[in-house]
Amino acid sequence: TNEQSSEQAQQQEEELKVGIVLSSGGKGDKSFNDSALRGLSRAEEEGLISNYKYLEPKQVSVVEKNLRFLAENGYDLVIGVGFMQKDALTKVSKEFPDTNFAIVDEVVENDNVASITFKEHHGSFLTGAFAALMTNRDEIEGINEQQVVGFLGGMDMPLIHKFELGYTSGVEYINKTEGTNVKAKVAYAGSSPDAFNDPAKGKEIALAQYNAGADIIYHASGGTGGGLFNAAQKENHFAIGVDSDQDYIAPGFILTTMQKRVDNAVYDVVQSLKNDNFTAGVKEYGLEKEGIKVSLSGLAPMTKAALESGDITEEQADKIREMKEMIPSEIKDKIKKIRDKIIAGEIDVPNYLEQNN
Amino acid sequence: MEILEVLKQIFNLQTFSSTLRMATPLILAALGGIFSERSGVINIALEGMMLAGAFVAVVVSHFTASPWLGVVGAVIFSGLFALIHAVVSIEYHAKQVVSGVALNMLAAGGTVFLLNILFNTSGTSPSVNSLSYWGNFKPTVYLALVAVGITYYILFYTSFGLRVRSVGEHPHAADSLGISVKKIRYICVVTSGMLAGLGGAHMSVGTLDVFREGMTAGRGFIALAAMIFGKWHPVGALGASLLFGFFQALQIRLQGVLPIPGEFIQMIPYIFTVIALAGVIGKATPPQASGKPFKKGER
Amino acid sequence: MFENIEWKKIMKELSIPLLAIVSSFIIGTIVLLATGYPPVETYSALLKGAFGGLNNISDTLLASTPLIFTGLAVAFAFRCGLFNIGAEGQIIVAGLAAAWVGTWTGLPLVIHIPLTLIAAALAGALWIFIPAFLKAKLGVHEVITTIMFNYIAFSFTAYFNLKVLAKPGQIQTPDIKSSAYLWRLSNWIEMHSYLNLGFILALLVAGFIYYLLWKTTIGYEIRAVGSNADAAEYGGIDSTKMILVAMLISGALAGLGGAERTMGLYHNFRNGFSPGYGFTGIAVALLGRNHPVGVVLAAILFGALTNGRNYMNMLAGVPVDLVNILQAIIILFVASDLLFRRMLNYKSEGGQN
Amino acid sequence: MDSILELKNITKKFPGVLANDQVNFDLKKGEIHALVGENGAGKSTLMNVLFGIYQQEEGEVFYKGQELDIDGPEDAIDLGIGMVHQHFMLVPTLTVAENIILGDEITTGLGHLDIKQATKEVAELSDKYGLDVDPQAKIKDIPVGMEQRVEILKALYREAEVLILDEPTAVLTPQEVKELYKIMDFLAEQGKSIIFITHKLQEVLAVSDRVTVLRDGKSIGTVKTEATSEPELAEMMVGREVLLEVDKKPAEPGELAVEVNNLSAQNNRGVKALNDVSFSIKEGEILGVAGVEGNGQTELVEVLTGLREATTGEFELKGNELLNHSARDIKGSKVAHVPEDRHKHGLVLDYTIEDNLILGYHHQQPFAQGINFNFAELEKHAEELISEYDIRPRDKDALARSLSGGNQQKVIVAREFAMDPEFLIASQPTRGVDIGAIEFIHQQIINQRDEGKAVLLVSAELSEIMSLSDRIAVMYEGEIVDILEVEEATEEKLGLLMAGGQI
Ligand SMILES: Nc1ncnc2c1ncn2[C@@H]1O[C@H](COP(=O)(O)OP(=O)(O)OP(=O)(O)O)[C@@H](O)[C@H]1O
Ligand SMILES: Nc1ncnc2c1ncn2[C@@H]1O[C@H](COP(=O)(O)OP(=O)(O)OP(=O)(O)O)[C@@H](O)[C@H]1O
Ligand SMILES: [Mg+2]
Ligand SMILES: [Mg+2]
Repeated sequence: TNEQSSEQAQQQEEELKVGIVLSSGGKGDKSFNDSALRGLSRAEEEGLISNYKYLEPKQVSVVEKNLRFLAENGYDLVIGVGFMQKDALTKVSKEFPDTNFAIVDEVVENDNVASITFKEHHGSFLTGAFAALMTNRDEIEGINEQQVVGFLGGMDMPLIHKFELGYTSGVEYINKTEGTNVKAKVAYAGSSPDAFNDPAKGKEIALAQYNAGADIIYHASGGTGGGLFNAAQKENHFAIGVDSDQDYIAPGFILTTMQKRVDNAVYDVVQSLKNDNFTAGVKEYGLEKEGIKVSLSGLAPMTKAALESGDITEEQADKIREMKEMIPSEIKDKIKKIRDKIIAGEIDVPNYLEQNN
Repeated sequence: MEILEVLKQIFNLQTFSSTLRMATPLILAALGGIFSERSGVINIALEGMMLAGAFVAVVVSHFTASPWLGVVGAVIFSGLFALIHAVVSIEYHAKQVVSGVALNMLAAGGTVFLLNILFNTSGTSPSVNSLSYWGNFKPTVYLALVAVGITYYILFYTSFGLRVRSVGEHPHAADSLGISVKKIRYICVVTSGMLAGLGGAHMSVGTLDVFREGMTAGRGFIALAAMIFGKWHPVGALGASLLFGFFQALQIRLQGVLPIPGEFIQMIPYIFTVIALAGVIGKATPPQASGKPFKKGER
Repeated sequence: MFENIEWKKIMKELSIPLLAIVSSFIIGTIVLLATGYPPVETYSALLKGAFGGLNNISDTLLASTPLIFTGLAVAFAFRCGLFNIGAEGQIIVAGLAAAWVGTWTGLPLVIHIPLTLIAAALAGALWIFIPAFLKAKLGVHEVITTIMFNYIAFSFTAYFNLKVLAKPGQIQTPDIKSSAYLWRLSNWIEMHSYLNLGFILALLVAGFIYYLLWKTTIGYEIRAVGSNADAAEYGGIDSTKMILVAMLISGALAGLGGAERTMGLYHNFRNGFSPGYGFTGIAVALLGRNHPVGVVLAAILFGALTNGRNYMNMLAGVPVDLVNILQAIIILFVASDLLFRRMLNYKSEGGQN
Repeated sequence: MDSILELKNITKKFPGVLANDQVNFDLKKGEIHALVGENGAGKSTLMNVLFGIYQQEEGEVFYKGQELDIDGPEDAIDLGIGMVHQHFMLVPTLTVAENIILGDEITTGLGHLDIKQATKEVAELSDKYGLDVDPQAKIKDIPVGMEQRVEILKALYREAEVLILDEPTAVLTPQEVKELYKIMDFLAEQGKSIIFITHKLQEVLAVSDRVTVLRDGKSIGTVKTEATSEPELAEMMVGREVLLEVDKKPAEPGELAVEVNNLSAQNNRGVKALNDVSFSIKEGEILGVAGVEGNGQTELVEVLTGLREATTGEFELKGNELLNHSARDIKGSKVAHVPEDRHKHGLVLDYTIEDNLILGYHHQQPFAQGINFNFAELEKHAEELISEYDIRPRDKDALARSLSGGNQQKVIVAREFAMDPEFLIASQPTRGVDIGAIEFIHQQIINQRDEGKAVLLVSAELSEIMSLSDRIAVMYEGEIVDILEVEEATEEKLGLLMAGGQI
């Protein structure tokens, strides 16, 4: 029996248990919950962990309970997704000093917590610059003569303004450097949490912006964005996705996605734990090392996954490839340069949240 | 400048089409509400019935690849869903508002639960085939307009309509003439569910191609408001739905133009309804028997 | 003898809600089996989450607290023949008011706590004032107006929270001062639960409502108006006034629920402040047969379900929405009490509900 | 001999009540058959069994010699049975024609309503039977008398051969009642058979061929009208001898108690319903108000009791101005009020007898201290009144809803009289109440007068007015057209005044 228990102990040592508490969108949000889960799946597939458990609190008040449940039940790493979990994770991580925690999109300053944040404003800036450059190329099918782009926000709240400000600053940057006069239309779906779940309204907003001359619309609106993609198809214009790669949702109409690679970040944390070099503190992901990515060629990860699982056909994948190829290479170059400048700190990208603190 | 922009947005074909599109689910659900309430059954479960319809349309479209079958499925299923309301409030004399609240909860919980079971996700369903355009609009938009005409005709020019109105105003009178109050109410409540379900299908496989948790976002309640604002008359409800749709269309277009926060513009339909009820547009009198269970032999 | 009769009556009152609950669990079991979840495990997880240990029991009571308030709000209005569907709006507006007044500085706790409670109650009352006024003066149906005011409240609180009270960049109001805290049990006992004095307050308020309804002339008048407004008018009761009074009290009761959330649980006002406490309150009132004692029991049941469903999710992997379905079914069964009355061969509905 | 309809041994139970107990009833072709009995005797129940609304537990229905099973109103209608209910069954928002064809609509194609044809047919039918109605008028706009004719037309439209009229005269003027008699006679001549339910024995004698009396759910007997009399019928109904005449001493009026001058008020629709009404009542005097319902009596009583605002006028009780004071103030000034509609106004049906016995006085000493009730006092009060006024059941905790009409009325009378009023307003105090209870209530009113109270008695029942009042005011279209001493009042004179004529 001694042998057995030591075997078990060994197994336990080898096989990490990871638990994750999702944000309110839940599994299947085609956004950062899914992205986070994809990171864990990858870790599982690669044998870093034996399995993982995810919990879906429907109310913020349940988050704490969920986190504690995972910590109590011997999970080695407990991940909280979303800024709403800050208070709960702060509390629970103090209660369980021997458990490792990670939080996505917020900072918790505890010795056992890794805080994963993203420079969404940088990605949004790049997206804005890209849209502003593209909207002038009316030789491309789907691009019109007007110099107008759009932004669709979900709920009218500070976090989403961070995306908006990054985006509009990117547009301004192009206007300044290229001498263009691109205007950005901005609209929000509403002021209650419903605003992240109202694709019908999202579609109307998108149609209104397309009708007003926009040909590229970027969104940060959760499920509401589904309506944008629909509108893009109808009007034969373009959309830009957010968070988790959304290119595959409406093949050929979503120019790109401002990807927050939560999957990579989550994977990184798991790996560090596996390699015994888990460190607490802030890990801020930006355009460098592709923590944030705006991919302008080839297939992005979710698209690849969708192709593998048969959710999209090979033809549809070709459409996406064609669309990416049609992006003029000089624009790709410019975007690359801007990206480098942002990374180098040569461009000062305003952060709505910091500005307003 | 601002005024000019506002006027430009008001007198604009795009705004008009947008109004019509956004009014469509409201019109359909409001017509449903009219059937139900004209027969004497309050239906605050329009929201839930729409949601159920939206969900079923996507499920059927997913498994059959036919959005039209989805629409049919939504109509049938929402009718069955409404049957719960009918049984509970007609057969068992439940407080109709309570039954309505329960159905709304059931629809909200049930759709997400089934989303989990069927598609293993809790937020958005997979994309499905959606209805194709007929000209500028989805077919459901025309259906809604036709439904207004049909409802109007049925209510005011057919013997069935006469019975519906009598059952909603004075069920005992109808009963004393051998009209089955229960039967009429069952038919009307189920019809109400079918219309609301069509409204939901319009959203999920008409306007869009997915189901999203809670995607009706309160439209069932706005439809209720439209029904009252339109004084329980199909044409009135059409007008009210268009008005509310217009405000939404305008609100979208005037964001950032007017110095009024969006939150306040969003309140407009609700405030209008309260004003309407306060009698500014003339008294809005519901059918006399609405909300009252019919008990045979009782006066 | 006397006690015997009372017991019989109580058993009769209880039998229908109990049957409704049992029936809905049977349906729940069918759903579980159909969808491939193990019923025994699921229900034992539910039970464990609801009542397993001091922490969970406290959490159940914590979850029931706002439901007691909204349930009382709905039941009280009901007794006056009114349907307050607007408790949802009232509770959030009140929560916001408490979050605002709670941040006032320099007040001693003996003033700050009552002041904040009063502010919330007033806010709740204010939010029902227009529906109440329209009902009392013009006979405008309160169901629709209170629903409309819910939606107005959603936009209104979003505006004041995000654009007026919250610090820029934040999505919640600043925390209230500790002088406005409703003390938590965890101040004295080592525990995780945030159960706070708000629960005791809820019980006291329930007792007060009982007294008001059945031991005072005000209650007599309110119930008379609810039962037969014309007769009340004839009896010199100013039904306009009583409708106003009943609705304002109803709004204030819901408002106190908002105060508990802000002062006891969150310490601020935030997005998603109420996950439908007002709507669940309707069910609680109905299940509690519009009686304060019934309301407290029903609220605890719903609190237990809310709390237990998370364990169901954590331990058995069952989606929490199943419990929402169960709750809806319970309501449907309770509302159809005639079904059980026929089964049990009771005479027609007793009393007014 | 040629019975068209026979009910044999009908038994119908309700929980705890044997509403019909082996009842026999037969109806001959072309006869007018009166059905009488106290409240709760089972008349409506019997008719509802016949009309298919209730199913009997025992007994058979024979129609034209055939045994039938009537499952619902539709069966009864098909057979040619028509019923005019005690409370009219008309949809106010629909037109006369729509109400008449409802359930048996004239349609073309797929249910398309042929309103034109319907209107025509209704007009023809109305002409044929001399029932002057306007097919296109909405029910809510027509007078009660016409509503009644619409109800009759409804039955005739369905080719009814048997017509059940449940208390059809309660809401009619004497003139309209005479009209109705004529219509009934005419219909009987045409071969229709009529069952006529009423509480008024003069009506029975005036119009019926035979009478069946029910008591406690049993049929007591059927007699030929010409061979019976009021006292005999009354005794059959109640089971003992009944005092039909009120035992009344001459009035001894004292000082002026109530003075009303130039009172005007509007009705619910905002139309002037009370126009410059003036009268006065002395202590120990009963002023009767006669008039067809809807001529302002309701509004008058409501103004005097604080339930309606007067636009102009004065109302003094012993020198205190009370006009437009609140209902509570007026009650507090010792004005008692027996309302015309006891279900609507007099009682909270879901309250117990005890709670109903303090309605309107509940906030006063000794019942309440501040806002707190004194429950011992409430109990004492209830027990005293229950025994004094013989309210049944003798259970203060019984719900008012469970009482019979007569006992409900007793609760109201007990409450109002017990508070020792100075001015007593009694409106239709015996409507729909059985003979036994009428006797009791009449005696109580006389007693109040003899104790020196001023009494205002409003009644649509001329016999009641004439037997109780000391003076009689007649109201017509919101005005008091004349005030007569009781000695000079005759039924003819009053009838003429009530119809707007002049003496
Ligand atoms: N729906 C019912 N449920 C229970 N009991 C009833 C019901 N209807 C009538 N009863 C009982 O049946 C008895 C007969 O009632 P019914 O209405 O037939 O009397 P009625 O002779 O028509 O009296 P009225 O002259 O007051 O109209 C009553 O005493 C009552 O207790
Ligand atoms: N649902 C019921 N349950 C029990 N008893 C009832 C019910 N409905 C009626 N009754 C009884 O039936 C009897 C007659 O009732 P009804 O309402 O016809 O009174 P009524 O004297 O005819 O009054 P009115 O003359 O004003 O119509 C009463 O004894 C009443 O208590
Ligand atoms: Mg362009
Ligand atoms: Mg009767």
